[in-house]
Amino acid sequence: MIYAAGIDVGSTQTKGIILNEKFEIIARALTDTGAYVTRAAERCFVEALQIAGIKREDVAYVVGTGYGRYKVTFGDAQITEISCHARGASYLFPNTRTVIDMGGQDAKGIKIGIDGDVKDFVMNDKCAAGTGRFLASGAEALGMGLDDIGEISLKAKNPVRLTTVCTVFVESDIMSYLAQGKKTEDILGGVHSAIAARTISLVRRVGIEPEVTFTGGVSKNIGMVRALEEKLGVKLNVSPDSHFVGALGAAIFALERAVKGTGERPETATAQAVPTV
Amino acid sequence: MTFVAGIDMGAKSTKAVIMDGQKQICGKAAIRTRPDFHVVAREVLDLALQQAGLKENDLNYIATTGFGRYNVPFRDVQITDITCVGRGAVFLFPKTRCVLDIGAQSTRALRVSDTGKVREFRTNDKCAAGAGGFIERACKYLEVGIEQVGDLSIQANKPQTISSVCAVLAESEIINHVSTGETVENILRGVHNSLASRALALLKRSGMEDEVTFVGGVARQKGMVKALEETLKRKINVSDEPELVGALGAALLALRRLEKLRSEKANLVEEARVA
Amino acid sequence: MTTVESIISRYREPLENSPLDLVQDWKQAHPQSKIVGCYPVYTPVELIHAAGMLPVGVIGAGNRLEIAHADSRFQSFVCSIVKSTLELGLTERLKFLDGIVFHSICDPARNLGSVFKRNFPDLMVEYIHFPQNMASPHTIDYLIAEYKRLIVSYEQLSGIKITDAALKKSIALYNEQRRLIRELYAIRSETPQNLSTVECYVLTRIGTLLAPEQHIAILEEAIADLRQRNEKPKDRIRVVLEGSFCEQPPLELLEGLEAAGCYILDDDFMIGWRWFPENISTDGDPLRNLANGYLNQSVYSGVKHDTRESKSKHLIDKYKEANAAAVLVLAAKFCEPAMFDYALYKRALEKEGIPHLCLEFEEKMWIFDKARTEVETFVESMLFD
Amino acid sequence: MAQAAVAEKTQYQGQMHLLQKEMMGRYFERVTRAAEQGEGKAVYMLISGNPVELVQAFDLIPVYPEIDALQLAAKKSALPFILKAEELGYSMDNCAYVKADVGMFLGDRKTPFATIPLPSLILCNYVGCNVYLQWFEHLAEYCDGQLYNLDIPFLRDPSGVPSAEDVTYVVRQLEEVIEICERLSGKKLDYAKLKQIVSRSSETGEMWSRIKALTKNAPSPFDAYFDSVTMMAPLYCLRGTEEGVRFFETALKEMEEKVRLGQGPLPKERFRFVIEGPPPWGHLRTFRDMFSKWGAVAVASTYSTVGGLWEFGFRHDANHPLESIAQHMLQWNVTNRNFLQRYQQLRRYVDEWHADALVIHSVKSCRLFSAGQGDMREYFTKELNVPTLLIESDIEDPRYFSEAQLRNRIDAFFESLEHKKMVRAGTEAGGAT
Repeated sequence: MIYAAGIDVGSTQTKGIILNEKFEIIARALTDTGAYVTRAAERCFVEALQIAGIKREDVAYVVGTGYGRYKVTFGDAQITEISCHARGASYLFPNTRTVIDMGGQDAKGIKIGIDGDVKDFVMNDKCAAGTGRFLASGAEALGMGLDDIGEISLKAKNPVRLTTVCTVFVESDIMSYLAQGKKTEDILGGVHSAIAARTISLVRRVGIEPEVTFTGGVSKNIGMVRALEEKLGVKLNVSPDSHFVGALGAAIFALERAVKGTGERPETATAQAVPTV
Repeated sequence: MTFVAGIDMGAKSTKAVIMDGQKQICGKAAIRTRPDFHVVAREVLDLALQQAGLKENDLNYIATTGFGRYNVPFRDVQITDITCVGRGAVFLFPKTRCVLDIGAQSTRALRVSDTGKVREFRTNDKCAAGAGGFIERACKYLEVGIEQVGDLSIQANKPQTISSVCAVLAESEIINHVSTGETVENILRGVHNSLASRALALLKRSGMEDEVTFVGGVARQKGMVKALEETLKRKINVSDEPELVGALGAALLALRRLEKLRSEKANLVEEARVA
Repeated sequence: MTTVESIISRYREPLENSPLDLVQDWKQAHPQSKIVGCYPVYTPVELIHAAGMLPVGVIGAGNRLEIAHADSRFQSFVCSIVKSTLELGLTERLKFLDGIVFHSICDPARNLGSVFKRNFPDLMVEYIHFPQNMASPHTIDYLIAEYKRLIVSYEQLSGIKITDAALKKSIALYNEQRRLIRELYAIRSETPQNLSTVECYVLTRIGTLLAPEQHIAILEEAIADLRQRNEKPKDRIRVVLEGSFCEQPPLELLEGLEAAGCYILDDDFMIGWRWFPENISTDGDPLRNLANGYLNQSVYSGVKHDTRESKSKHLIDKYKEANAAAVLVLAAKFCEPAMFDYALYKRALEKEGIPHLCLEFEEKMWIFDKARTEVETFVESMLFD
Repeated sequence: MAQAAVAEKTQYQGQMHLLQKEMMGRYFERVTRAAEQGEGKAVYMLISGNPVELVQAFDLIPVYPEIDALQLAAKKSALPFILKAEELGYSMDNCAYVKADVGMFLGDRKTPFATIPLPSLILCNYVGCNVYLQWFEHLAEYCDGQLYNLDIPFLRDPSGVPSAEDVTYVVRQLEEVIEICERLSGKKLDYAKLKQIVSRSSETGEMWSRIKALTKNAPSPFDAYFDSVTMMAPLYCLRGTEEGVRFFETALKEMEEKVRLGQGPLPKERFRFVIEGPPPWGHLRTFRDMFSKWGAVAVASTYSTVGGLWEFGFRHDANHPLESIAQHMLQWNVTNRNFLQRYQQLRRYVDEWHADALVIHSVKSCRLFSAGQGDMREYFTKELNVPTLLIESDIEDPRYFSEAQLRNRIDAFFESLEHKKMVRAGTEAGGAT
């Protein structure tokens, strides 16, 4: 039996997936990234191994992805989360043509070809609007938990309009709305629709073709799912594993490498530029 | 006997200071700001009154400040927190010529006259964010409590640079430092240093002069004070309760206002008598 | 008779919701005639008008329009008016335009012209390069040639020949409109308690959207009504405002500034629609008169760089003429011309010991607390000792 | 990612680079002598479509504040000057080139390479960039210097050709500039000398365009972005001089030799890309390595055409010196061309230089380049199906360079290109499908 693993080290959480050679998920692990990334990756991997009930040496190939991909010291290769999300999404929903990924620091739109390859992608510009951070700031300003705000936002009768999608200034905007006596749910409604709008205008750059699959931590937020669907006018694919999609994609790459036995490592293989002249 | 109150309703916390006619502080309180502003204002004032052993009708004048200054129905006047911290700082440290106020949401630099009147001021602009909130978020990533920050950051041996102006990018820099395995102390000190250098820029834009007084909740963080003193290359004044300076200034201005009104009234009476 | 109140209540709401709707009445009344949009700042509207077309000011979309498409074309560091104008186009809100004119005011506005050309092939997109060498005697010939080039394309669009006679008529008409706007501004400068900045703004802005004849009629009634007003002055500081010559601040912000304790005595809103402080001569060659008007008679702004005189001097004169107490620089976020000017203004104002405050605004802004706090502080620092 | 970092360190030095150092060194000595010993008079000019020939004709010293600004950035010493300018009231959002230069100008006027003399003439060649006007307006105010706005009508006609009136207008202004230079230098214009200088410029243009054509070869002999910038300084500071001609002869020889040997800047050319926009001077090496690591070489760049666009056939004409200088300023540089003309220039690069992709480097400071690049991306991805990457940083301000973000985007982009290659190459490449 061949096993392969994918470890996705994100800005806030680290996710791990182990696949068996039939491309079946036999383990999921999730831990906070925190301040010690190498340890987080290790912790996550060990946890996944335990759940899978296999030993480290049983795993033929490990791919690291996410911001901390180079900290997956036990990894055989690193691949960016764009490629991994594309691969993971089209594995879960084979008809996926567009992926919307919202993580802690980045929002991405990925256009996928029939064969699951990345045709085009965009990431949020410098003003990090449309990321999970924006939601987090919103929640903070209202003194709420990130998990609750989605539900509450659905209750919005007349959502407020936010001047800015600047993560830094949304907090003071929210304060002003509170000062004006606006309802919490209406403010949250506004926050969600602001990000939804901004995210869509981002993803539109690659062209939005159904089916659309929504991945990343924020896809757990029902308010965000609804806001996006409303504005897009299409139903979104959201898997219960949606926040594992990056790790899943990494694991699939890993398994393919392991099975095909090709040591092709997208980055390291090409990183050998040496002095000339 | 004359009593006045200053209430400073900030983004994160609301403070109250009660003062008598001799500018003696006889009561003070601070609680977390909640969406139900009037209630919060009422609560914080009651706490301060208790401490002063007074009742509300002992108060002759109430001045409010902070972003919620218009949300206190029982106020006599509202004044911006920039004007207030100027007065408060000069009251505490009479030689103050510059005031740096780092709150949860915003950073302000003021140049003040010897009476504490604002001569020039600058507030952090959109893309140069960097206030208390930034430190709090850094703490989240680094898994340390906000109360430990100061002591940790002081222990830095190799402070990391965080150069981005945009707080969001600065955060990804933090994450980057984290993912390259930098120590928490060095990153936190980097956070303090970057805030300090932005503060310096603001101070210079409003005209830097000695002495500098540092107010606002963040001033409680030793590491921040150290970073500032190094960046500004000078000693800075910090009071024991830097977060109360705004409310204090409001109380002082309340007192001024009250005296002015009384003297006007007196004149009117005088005129009436003469007539 | 119509009062200022009734004019404001008729026009303010549409101006804030979607200014260009105000053009629809004219469009219905003149189904055959063409409409040409004018992007800020300076526009020789007479050339358009003389071709039997209506020049209208496309001066942003205000703060009610959500930007959903344009921000994928223009980055986060580009000013709001560029994005909102493109958004209007991409959401088919400019369908009623037959043409649009851009000018050499700044780099984003110029690139916007090209983006318009590519995205709206049916629209006539013109671009005027206004000369920046005011000192050379050869410049006027260039500008006349540039105006002739425009005339050709306007004639093509309208199918109407532009005669000297028609051009002179248009010049006279807009002379009158500009004269009345100057009168309006004079009233506010002398008795700000009788004419709020928002009223003054609305009365001027509709002139960029209605036929000049109609606007002239409205202004005459408004001015007559204002002569009746006799409000008691409030204890406010008197300021002149500078920096909003292109992107326009939301009306709520202007109200906020006055409520915070300012009387705004003069400003540079829509400066291109009132760019001549005196009438353009209607004798002789009209094109030469217009060109000369720009080179030698037009008001200064952040997008006209005349080496013969310093903008700072202009600003200080404006401050003195209005007998103001302070200068308020109200610059649009990401507006490079305005922000560069501020550096020299600051220098000059400090040399003269003139109190000033620099505020940033965005057309799309919706919440005004930060600006409000800064102005209040500024006012407090001037009123209380 | 330490181990990767080691592999990334690359050396990009050739003869041409060394000769450039030597010649520019002499130029900066001349500039410094003017500042410190008062030898010669300096004329401030802007890079875009610069009329350096006129200045050379009077033996005045061309000084480009843009070069000063980029050197401050390249030597990582720009930030203090930027901050100083912001203290004076310049906005966070103003072009950082200007801020760095103003900060330096108001100090001791020292760059890492030279001491900058005060200007005898501030010649604002307004070629496209509107910021230029205020940049030089401010310098003039600070030093109370003589300012001349040389106004170049923008290419606005659909034909993309300047009108007869545009040309006349520019020539008349050039004549006024000549009068000023005559007063400055105290000598009449030597017309024969001007003709000789202009003919050297056309020689230079000829060689420069041949050098640029060489990158059509695979592998490309040099990087048309990172190595072109080395050749740009001589193009602006030494154009029209014998030294300038010699430099481009040497460069041409070296590059032709590399083509013969099938050598490129990297051991293996895996991707060819066209790049739009100015480079991040403060992090040039880091930025280049992000591409080198993927074996990606720039085969053409719009940035290398700001000072002049020669590769499509323009040459100065010694028989009509002023007219051809006017043509150069009006039509033959990227900054005075409209945005859509730039799309077409890039399109030709992608086709004729056989590129796999387009990279748009969007810099906040230079809105002339960047404003609207989202639409450019739209055009290339949707209309032309050219794989396009848009990344943001800044040309000068280190505070806008976010390494992690850039690396992430660039890696992802080349991963997807590689994936396409694999798919094309079939399954044996592994990984794909």
